[in-house]
Amino acid sequence: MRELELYYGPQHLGMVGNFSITLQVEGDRIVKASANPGYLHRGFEKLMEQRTWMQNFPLVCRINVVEPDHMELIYAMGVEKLAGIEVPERGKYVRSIYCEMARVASHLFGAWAYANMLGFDTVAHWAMYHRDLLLDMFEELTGARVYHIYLRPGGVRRDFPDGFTDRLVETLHKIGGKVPDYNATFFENSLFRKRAECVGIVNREEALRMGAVGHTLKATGMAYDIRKIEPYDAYDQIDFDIHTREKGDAYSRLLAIRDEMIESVHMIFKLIDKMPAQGEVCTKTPNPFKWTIPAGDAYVRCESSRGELGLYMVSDGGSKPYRVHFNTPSYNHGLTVLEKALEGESISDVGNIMISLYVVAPEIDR
Amino acid sequence: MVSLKEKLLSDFEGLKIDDREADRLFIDTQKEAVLSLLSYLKKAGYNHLAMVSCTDWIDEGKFELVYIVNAYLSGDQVFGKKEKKCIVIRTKISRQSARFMTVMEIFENAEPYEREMHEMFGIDFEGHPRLTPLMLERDYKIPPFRKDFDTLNYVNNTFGKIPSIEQRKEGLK
Amino acid sequence: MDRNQISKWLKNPGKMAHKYSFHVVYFCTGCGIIEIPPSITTRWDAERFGIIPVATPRQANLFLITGYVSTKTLKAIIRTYEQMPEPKYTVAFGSCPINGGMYYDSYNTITSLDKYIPVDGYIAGCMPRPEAVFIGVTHLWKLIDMDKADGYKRYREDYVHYRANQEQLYGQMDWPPLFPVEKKEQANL
Amino acid sequence: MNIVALIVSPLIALITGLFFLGLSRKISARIHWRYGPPVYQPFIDVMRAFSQKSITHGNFFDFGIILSLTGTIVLVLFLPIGGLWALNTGGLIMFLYLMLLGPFGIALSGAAAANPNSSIGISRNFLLALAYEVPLLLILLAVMTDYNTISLVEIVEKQAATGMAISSWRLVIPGIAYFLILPAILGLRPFEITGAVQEIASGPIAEFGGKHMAFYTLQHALQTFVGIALFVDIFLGGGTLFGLLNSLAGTVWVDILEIFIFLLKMVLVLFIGLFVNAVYPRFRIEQAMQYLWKWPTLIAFVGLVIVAIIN
Repeated sequence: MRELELYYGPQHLGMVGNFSITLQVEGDRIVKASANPGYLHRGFEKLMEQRTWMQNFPLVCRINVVEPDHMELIYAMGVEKLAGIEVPERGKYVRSIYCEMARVASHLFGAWAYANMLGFDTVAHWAMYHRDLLLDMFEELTGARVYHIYLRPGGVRRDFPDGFTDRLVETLHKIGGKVPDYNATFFENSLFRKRAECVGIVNREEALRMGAVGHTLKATGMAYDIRKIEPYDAYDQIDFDIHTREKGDAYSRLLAIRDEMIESVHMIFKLIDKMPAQGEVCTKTPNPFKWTIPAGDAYVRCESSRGELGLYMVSDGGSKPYRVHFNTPSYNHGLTVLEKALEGESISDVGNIMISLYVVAPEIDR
Repeated sequence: MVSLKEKLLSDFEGLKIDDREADRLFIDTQKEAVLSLLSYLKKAGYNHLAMVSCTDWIDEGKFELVYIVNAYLSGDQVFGKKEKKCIVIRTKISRQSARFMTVMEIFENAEPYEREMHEMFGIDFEGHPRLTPLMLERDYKIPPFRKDFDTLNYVNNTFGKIPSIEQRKEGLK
Repeated sequence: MDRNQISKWLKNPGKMAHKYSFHVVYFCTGCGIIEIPPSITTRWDAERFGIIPVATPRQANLFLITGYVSTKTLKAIIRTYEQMPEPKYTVAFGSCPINGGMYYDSYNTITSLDKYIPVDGYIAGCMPRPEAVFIGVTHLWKLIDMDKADGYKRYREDYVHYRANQEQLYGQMDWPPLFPVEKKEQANL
Repeated sequence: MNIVALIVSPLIALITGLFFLGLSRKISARIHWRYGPPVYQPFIDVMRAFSQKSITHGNFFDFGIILSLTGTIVLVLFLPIGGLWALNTGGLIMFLYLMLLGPFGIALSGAAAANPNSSIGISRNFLLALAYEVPLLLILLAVMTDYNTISLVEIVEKQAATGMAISSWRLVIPGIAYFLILPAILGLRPFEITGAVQEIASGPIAEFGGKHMAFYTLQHALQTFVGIALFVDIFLGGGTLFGLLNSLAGTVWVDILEIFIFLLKMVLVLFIGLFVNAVYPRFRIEQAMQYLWKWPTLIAFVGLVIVAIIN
């Protein structure tokens, strides 16, 4: 059969984000796939070297548009580590709640993308609607829908408004009440299982070899989660489970995401219950225009909704970072794992596999 | 039980190890030792290469390559309570002849990172199968992440020099 | 909204049909794309006004350039724009396509989009909320009514200059000109 | 009568087909908790597409889409719409062959466009057609054997006398089989494989713009109409409704009312198809073929055997 070169993206309905894959296809089978990122490259790490420590917050959240909050968190953690700032107790809880909200919103976006990819309009619309409800909570808390810039070194920008937690719990109950509906129409739909099961298999050995993190690894039965291994913020104060699946295919990855989402909602409830009622949410930091941070380097990491998110930051003692390097989970998934997972699959499953690996293009390009 | 730091110090020469931080071990090493150090650590359980990074110390005329390895652990697994969770290996190479060995044989997922280093800093990794452009499509005289690359200057000289359509029209008359 | 005024439909059906049948190229050029799913789904439902995303530029007549444009993307944008059949409209999101916005000093994002392709309107905000997108569309309706959404006409007329700008950025382009370009007319600045 | 029917029946088919497209968008929107576009949205889309300049990829590109459209119009002429039919000479077998003309024309166009997505879409289109033609043939054979005729018009007339085919116990099994393949004929999910936008960028029509797109939309509307109308004609008794109109026999009203009832029945079928459409993702092509050759074929075969034994 004739080999054909097919450009999948960047202008393609099945492509979430500005990303492109060059496929060598033989009939309907993919012989070789090579990812072609860079459509969203803005040189963030270079730009951040030219802005002060505080000025970088508006930039850093724009690295990942789907889930900007963990980007803020990792950068704030890096600055805190270099400058030796401690976060007050209540601030830690607020941060954790905020990040778990972001995780739920991000996973709902993922559900939209996945459902949309398989032509599952109904579920896609529901998921996007429920994400919007959560974005409303973000808007109430931070004043913005997508880019919140809520975290800062030493804590958060402002405390929860009055009655916020009640409204948050109400919203989450509203979303959680629809989980049976989602299960019936989406996760346990026999046709959907036919599409997603045994597709894009990444087994444990391969996943470890290729440096997979997050739910790609959790779907192979490995409970690798930074929140457990190296607890930050308030995650060591509460109990939570890490849900794993065994098979490592697209379906297991999706179920791992679903379970993590439900667990996140429970975590928010636990965090709200345990949160100190009073107290500061932010440590005072020096005047941002004159703020210098002692020389040194730090590697910090947290668990974003797609897996381990790391930041290597170097300070030379000045008012600006000397070098910032983000290690984003999509980088590995999109460039190494995706290419391997696509080999031998059918063209119909390119989007399917890509979304199940949760590749977010701006995060790769930075 | 001998700690990892002591083991490393006895097995390798010329290591500078900083273990002040709670969960991190910073190792400064000669560039020759990096590959053997990485495979040693992989055997010791640090089987996940988190990232490869690079810092441009322009005043010293050196590039500092940074390899960060950690261990794949399951949630409740305890990895020798005293051991550090992340190891940061730093090594310096010359800025003029920026070349180094690829570590892909040890950690396969170093591939895109090294490709990016090649593109952004102009470091050649020997033995890397495809050092083709990853992100960028344009040619930059100086690789953009080097400290002597002035972005604002570049922007003004390329994008700023392009006239608007109105200016072009006036130029016609 | 004058979708129900039959007299207008009889007077100028083509224009009215363009107003109420925007088929959008689904091209995630930047971060503004994150607000497109909310605006085409349940909460805001752009399909009320006939706005739906379509798969290929050939079937489309509206191009939403959602945010900053990197040089690599610009190439794809120009190709996509040239593939769209006329009449076609372009709307850019946020401040980044206007003058670079917060990426004013980024070496890989262009600073003004309208040097390379014509833009009919800009929607302010980073990123524009779905409401802002809708307001942008209503403004586009007004522009179409007044015949001021003439980006595609400008592109045809001034193609020499647009092509010259594109070539100045990219050097030799790897696809032929859309409209005939006479070399002697080419102005070099 | 015939001259009128020759003009009126394609017109009815076109208008109702477009309305059905709009209606399906509206209904899906309501299932998605949305308000949805107006039902006349496809008319606006077609007008818009006609007013756009289109890019052609050679003569075959133009010829293919026109062949497809005319083929489908001819198909409509053979189809009794209530009491209205333009040509009653053709039989079901001929109908089956004409049904291939629509996909064939689009395939011709798509092939001329030389877009890799188009060629994948075309191969999927033919595979899918191949997959549903087998059970469809068995179903039609059962019906033809039972009514002892190959003429669509006679089938409808016999149903007018004896009641809907689907209510007779002999034909209920082929009816079920037809219903199972109906989404495949209409291109609804789970069989929305040919023009899967997220996978192959709307497949054969990836290069269609402007007037070509308008012609395609019209063809698609007609195709939808034909797919549903065939079901209504064969199994739901066409425009008859339990002999309710017998009292009006002989007047013009019967003709008009029959058309009306016919369309009503079509809407009903469309609704059920849309609900199926809303709760399923799409198949992969090989899964679709597996499914179509397994259950609908089996059921249709059983139905045919039963009918054959009885006659």
